[in-house]
Amino acid sequence: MLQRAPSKGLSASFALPKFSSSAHSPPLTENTSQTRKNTVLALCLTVLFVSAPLLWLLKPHRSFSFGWWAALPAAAVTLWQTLQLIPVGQGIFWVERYGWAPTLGLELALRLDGLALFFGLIITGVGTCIAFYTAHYFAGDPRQGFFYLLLYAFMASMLGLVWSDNLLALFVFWEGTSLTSYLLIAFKSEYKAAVDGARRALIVTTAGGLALLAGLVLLGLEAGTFSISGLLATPGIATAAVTPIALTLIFLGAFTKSAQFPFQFWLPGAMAAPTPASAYLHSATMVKAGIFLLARLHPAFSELPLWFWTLLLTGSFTMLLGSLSAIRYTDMKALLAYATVAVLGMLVLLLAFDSTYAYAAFVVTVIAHALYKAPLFLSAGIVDHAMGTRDLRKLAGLGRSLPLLAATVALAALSMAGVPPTLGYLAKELLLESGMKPLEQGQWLVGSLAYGAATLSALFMVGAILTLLWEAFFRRHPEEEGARLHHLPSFGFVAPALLLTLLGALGALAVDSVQNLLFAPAVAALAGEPVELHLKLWHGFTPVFLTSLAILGLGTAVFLARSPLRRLLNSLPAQLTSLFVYDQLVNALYRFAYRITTWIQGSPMAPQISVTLLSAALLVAYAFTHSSLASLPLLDSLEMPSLTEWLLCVLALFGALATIRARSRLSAIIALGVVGLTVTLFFLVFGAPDLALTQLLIEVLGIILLVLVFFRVRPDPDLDSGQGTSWRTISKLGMAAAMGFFGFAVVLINHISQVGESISPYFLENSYSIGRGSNVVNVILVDIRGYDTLGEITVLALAALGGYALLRSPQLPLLRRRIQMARRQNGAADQPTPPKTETGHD
Amino acid sequence: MTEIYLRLVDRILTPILLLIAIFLFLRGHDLPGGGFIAGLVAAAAIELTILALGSAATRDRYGPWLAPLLGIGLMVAVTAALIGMAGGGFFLGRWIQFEVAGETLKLGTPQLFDLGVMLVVVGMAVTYLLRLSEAAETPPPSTKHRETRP
Amino acid sequence: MTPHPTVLILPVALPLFLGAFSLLFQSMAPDRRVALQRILAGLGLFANMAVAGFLLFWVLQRGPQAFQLGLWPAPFGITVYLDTLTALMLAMVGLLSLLIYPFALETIDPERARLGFFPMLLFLLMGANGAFITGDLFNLYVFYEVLLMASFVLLTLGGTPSQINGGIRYVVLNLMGSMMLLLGAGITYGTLGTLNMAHIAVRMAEAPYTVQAVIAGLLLVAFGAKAAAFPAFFWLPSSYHTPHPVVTALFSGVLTKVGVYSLFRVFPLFFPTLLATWQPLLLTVAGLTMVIGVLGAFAQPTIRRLLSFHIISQIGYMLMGLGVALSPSTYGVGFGLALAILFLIHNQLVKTALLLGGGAVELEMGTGKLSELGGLVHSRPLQATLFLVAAFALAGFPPTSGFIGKLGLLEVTFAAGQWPIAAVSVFVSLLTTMSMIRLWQSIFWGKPRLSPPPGVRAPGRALWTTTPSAILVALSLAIGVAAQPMLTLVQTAASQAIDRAGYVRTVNPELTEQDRSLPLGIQSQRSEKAGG
Amino acid sequence: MTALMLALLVGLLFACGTYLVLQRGQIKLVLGLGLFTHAINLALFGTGRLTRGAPPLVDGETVKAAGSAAALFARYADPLPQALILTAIVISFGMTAFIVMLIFRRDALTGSDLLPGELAAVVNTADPFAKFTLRMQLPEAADDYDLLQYELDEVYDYPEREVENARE
Repeated sequence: MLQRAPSKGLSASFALPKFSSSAHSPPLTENTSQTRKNTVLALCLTVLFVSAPLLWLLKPHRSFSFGWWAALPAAAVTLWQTLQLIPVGQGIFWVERYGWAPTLGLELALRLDGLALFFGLIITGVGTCIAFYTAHYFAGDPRQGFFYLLLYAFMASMLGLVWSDNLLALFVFWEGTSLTSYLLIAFKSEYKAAVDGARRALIVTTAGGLALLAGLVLLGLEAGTFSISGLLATPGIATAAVTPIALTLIFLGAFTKSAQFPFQFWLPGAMAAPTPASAYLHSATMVKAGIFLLARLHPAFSELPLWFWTLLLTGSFTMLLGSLSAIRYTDMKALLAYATVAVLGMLVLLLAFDSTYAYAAFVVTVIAHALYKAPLFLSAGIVDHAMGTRDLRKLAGLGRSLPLLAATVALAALSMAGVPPTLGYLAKELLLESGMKPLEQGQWLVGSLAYGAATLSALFMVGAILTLLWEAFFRRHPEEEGARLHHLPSFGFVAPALLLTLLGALGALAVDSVQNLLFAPAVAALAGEPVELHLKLWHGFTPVFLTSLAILGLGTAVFLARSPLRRLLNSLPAQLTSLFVYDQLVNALYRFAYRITTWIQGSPMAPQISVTLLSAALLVAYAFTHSSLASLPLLDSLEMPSLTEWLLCVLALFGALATIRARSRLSAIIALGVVGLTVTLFFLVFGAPDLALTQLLIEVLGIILLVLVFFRVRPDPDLDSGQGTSWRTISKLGMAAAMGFFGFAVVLINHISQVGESISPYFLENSYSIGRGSNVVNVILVDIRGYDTLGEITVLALAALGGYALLRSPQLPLLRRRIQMARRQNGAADQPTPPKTETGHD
Repeated sequence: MTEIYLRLVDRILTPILLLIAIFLFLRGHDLPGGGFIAGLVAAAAIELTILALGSAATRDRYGPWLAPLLGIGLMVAVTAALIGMAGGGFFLGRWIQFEVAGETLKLGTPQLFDLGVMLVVVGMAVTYLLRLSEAAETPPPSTKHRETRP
Repeated sequence: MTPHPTVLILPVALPLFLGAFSLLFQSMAPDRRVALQRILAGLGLFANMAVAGFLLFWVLQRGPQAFQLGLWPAPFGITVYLDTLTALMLAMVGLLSLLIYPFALETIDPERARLGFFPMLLFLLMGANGAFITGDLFNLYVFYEVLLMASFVLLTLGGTPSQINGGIRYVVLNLMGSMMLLLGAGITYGTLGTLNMAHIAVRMAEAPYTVQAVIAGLLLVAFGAKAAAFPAFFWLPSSYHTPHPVVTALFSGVLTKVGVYSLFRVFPLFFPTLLATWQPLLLTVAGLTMVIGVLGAFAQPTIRRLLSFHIISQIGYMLMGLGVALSPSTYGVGFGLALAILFLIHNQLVKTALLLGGGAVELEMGTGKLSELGGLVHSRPLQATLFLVAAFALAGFPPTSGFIGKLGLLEVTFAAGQWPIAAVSVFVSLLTTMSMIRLWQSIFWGKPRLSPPPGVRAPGRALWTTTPSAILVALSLAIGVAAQPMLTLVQTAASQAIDRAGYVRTVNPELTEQDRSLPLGIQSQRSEKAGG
Repeated sequence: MTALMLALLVGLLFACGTYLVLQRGQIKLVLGLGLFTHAINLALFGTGRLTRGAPPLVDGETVKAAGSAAALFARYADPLPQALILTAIVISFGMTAFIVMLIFRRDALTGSDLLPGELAAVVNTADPFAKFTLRMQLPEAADDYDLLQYELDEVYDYPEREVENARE
């Protein structure tokens, strides 16, 4: 299985497997590890899902201390999960299964293993703080309840995502997070920026989601199961022929969701969401979904070169791009968003590797990021709330007016910059360590790529966060006209951010006690076998530590050189951004759709008729290519036509041609009548007097009708004269020829082959005895197939009603009067104001 | 001049045509004819009246009958079909036979159905003819841009 | 207690009777006539729903049923046939028309009511029901015409210029379709000597390929044109946005679906081998229908135009299901058809809900132009929510019926090895999402751009008009959440639809023998029964 | 051979009908549909066996005399296609009448008699995409323009701007 050389044991080493049975078989399947079956996982999800509408119905904006209540469900679930740390660490997992659509392989299977628990704790833990914060952020706003609805629905979807043990259920929750985040981003739906950002986020994530769905279905079909644990245990799934395609599709899903290059462009736009939502979505949850999925699938596919190189290259490039872009933005949230992109790239990069360093680095980075990024976002929201803006150019000296907030941000920034002894430092150490690993093993290309990217990106992150910290909190004067302080935030407003920051900053100090409780189970899930970690904050002056120091130093240099850097980055052409490419693509799609629709739907009726007729003609022609012409035995079933019949035929033809050639309407109508008459005679000759009579009478009535109408309807203007007539005529003639063949073939087919005899003799035999009439046709019409006739007279009655309605509909003058009246009433509303482009900030 | 001529035709031909229609209807079950044909002939008879007397006079003559004719026809047809349900089948023929002047006459639901057909056909044809004639008798709303091309 | 099989004819006879009855009062004062017609239509729709519900229940209990009209024995008289697929369609159409009724009561203008809107509803229902339950090919044509004629009248009722222009195109292009159907029925009689569908199924198996292909081709064009499938869809987008919104909503749930139903009915029954050999053709048609429809929707400026194009696009998914209907896969034969049926039902629910919601907006704001609408979410939260859920259901998001349909079709096409069409369907799904987002955002988000014209009743907020949408959306969610019962149901329907032997046996057991000779041995029980 | 003749005739009627239907002008459309109807009726007629001159009028004695159904069928014309055609004739009459009425109504409304494609360009509701140049060619119809303009309001005049709107 996995190659794992015993490490020199600086920061991590392995313990022997705890369960002897799991040494050689994958321990994550239910066969080997203990499971507990209950409904408690479903209950937790239900609690969250039910809290969503409940909190909305409670009209929270009316009560002052709602934050406590709102945080309660999430806190309860967090507490329960915390209690599960020990059993899960011992390999005892909760497993639940509920049928949904088992035929399709879709079932609500939940499984709480180390990875799920780790992510679940972050989701609900950060969620608790966010829920508390929201009450302050939206204090008194009537839309607070709706926000809670969305927030809890999102939280539940996210939790379901990490808990689910079924690929399709995972996808369901995945889409749930997409939808709820769409609504969250566009929460302030009057603003164009919010709406646009939401749409872009949804489209990108849906595109990825659909690719993901296809990939998951392919994988599931190949493995014969949609259960994740089952899939991971399927032998040979990694080498199946379909796997590269499926994996590529899954990568698309994960990369769009987790904002990897080139799909990172939706993330900054999503910052139009209210701050609690941004903080939650982009620090701890939504963007981690893709990472989580990759981590989930890691044990099965990590050996594949496709997996390794895709993740390595995408991750390192995204990391560089994100950290480089972050410094460019003066909007606090945008800056943080790009820093998030960088961290996400880092996580993807880490998942490319197969070493315990990388796993530990992954786990620690996830939690460290959640614990410093969420407070940073929350603080940005507080600044926005207090100052009315979060643009760095307008801010300065907040450290004096908002000292507590400044301390919070500073602590979080230290963690983000990776200053010891924060969790961020630990994460960076581990990252560099796992980049160092390939170097030590002599894989120079991989090692230098990973190490270099990690170093560079860390350096720019330091520069970015120092910029934020300095410009907003500690410098004296803003660049532009400064914003004024509206009101001071209450302690409750800052408390959630402070709590998270403290956890993040000081968590590393307790790493010894935490690592095997919290990190090890998650690493075990990644590694596919139980692992014991020995993480340490300090391990001497290793190259990694020296690099860390260098990063801090160079990062400070970047911070000092931020202005020219910003100018440089801003001068890059916009065509290089993937947002531009995306916009161009969507524009091109719209243009293409517009053009093709114009072409299809804008055509006059004639081509549309042609297409319909031609498709039938082509199908018939196709059928005839499959028949051998030798098999025409029935053609001579009747002898030669008599002279009369030939004459009739010629007369009909003459009539038809006369209809075409007629110069006036009346003569055309009469020529059609001639055709009708010959048809009548035809019927008469071949023993159908009823038909002949009906045809004759209908013909007469029809002619009267046509004459009555076309006597009155104005003649056609001569539109045909002029351009391009010859081509049109040729195409019409071609169509006519095709349809001529069609008619000919359709009649002929009756005589090529007859399967079985007609049912008609029965009618001849029985119409008198049973139907009591000697006119067999009439008996068929009114008795044997009277049901047809019933339908037919209904058609006639409907035609009469329709014609009556058309003649009785309001006439033109009346319509015109009405339209004028409506116009007068509408007045101003008739001229819609052109849509203005709002630039919305929250 | 032509009008008097037409009136005369109307007086003579219309009743004859209507009689022919009834005749065609009655013999329809055994010989060529039947509800459709009879209905069409009757419609032709009424059209003759329209041509001769104009739509207003025709409406005066047949007016009260024409409006619900479609409904009546459909109802008759459906009823004839539904009567059959008594015997366990939609459209099941039920017959009454009696002797008149030595001839066996049979009346049955199929003929009732045929009557419905005839009424609907008359109703439909006359609705169109009458309405269109009415419209043709009034001048069109605007003749300004009527083109002269043949 | 087993009811007499005559009840099978009730879905046709009931609306027809009430419709005819409501035509009897043409000489009554218009207002009283309209009042009467409203009541009769309500009665008819309700009774029809009851009958359809009963039939569904019955067929689930007892399996497929057939009935010979007039007791003429099977290949000679007209058969009506009811299996689960038929009963489902009857129930769906009954439900949709019943739900549309209150909306129509609320919003239809007195003029259209006077011109016969309400009886026409009944006749449309009759036509659709007749097309569903018939077991006779020519009779299918007749009921297509009834349906078509009723739809012509409904489409042009009111006679505004746009209606007339759309109407002419609609009428002419649909006539081309029914012409093909008529020719198909004629050739079937000419070559196979019979019109009864069970009998055709028996004899078609012996027919040479050319005959099968010609008949199948004609029927494909005929039903395809009715279903608005790829090359014959032009009539739909040029007409669906013109009539009263209620009519559009009704049409979307009924008209194209009758075409799809006919394809589902006829192809597995008549041409099981062609379903395999023509699979590339069917899947190409399906793919093009999807793509063209959704691209068309991209370019549309008004609510109903956009939704009309989506109707086309969604038809493609159903055809895709038909294309893989008989493909062998791990899911078993016929599973593709089952999912296509599920998708059909889902589409009926969701599309009608969307068109009702959009129609209410249009009626209220006086325009359906997307560039003039906006910001309605605050004034109409309930309506907005319903529209949003329906829109996402159409785009196939969980936990709605759309997701189950999309997922199932994807699985079954992948399992059948039809990768290209699966990829196309996934791509179209993305485009659908984009288009639905655009629709939703332009109507409900952003700044309000237009205030409703004064004096207009707000149908969007009235209970009568939101309840139908709410019920439809709730049903869609219910199918999504309780998917397994629904899957079982459509699997039953599909397995009955592809069970040719069962069909023939139900219609007339004596037809099963491979008869080249006249089945005159089948003497009628009618001669004894009809003796009175 | 008669069958061949019939097939030929049907083919030619179809061809003429198609040519007419594809022409511009609504009278031609209606006439073309009329030719189609005839063609289809003849085609249906051709699906049965053609028998010269023996209408299917069969009473009890004839049945007895003939002995078997097959013998009857050999002597008399096939009644089933006749019944089908009768139904088809009547239905297509209803359809034609309705179309004619639509044309009548349109003429009454718009005062112009263009084909749908062109008329749509003027009234521009069935067809948002048709070219607008045609509107210029019909200055005589100006008095109906306020109605037409009303319909135009519903749809867009500036395709490019609509693309922008669509993007929004």
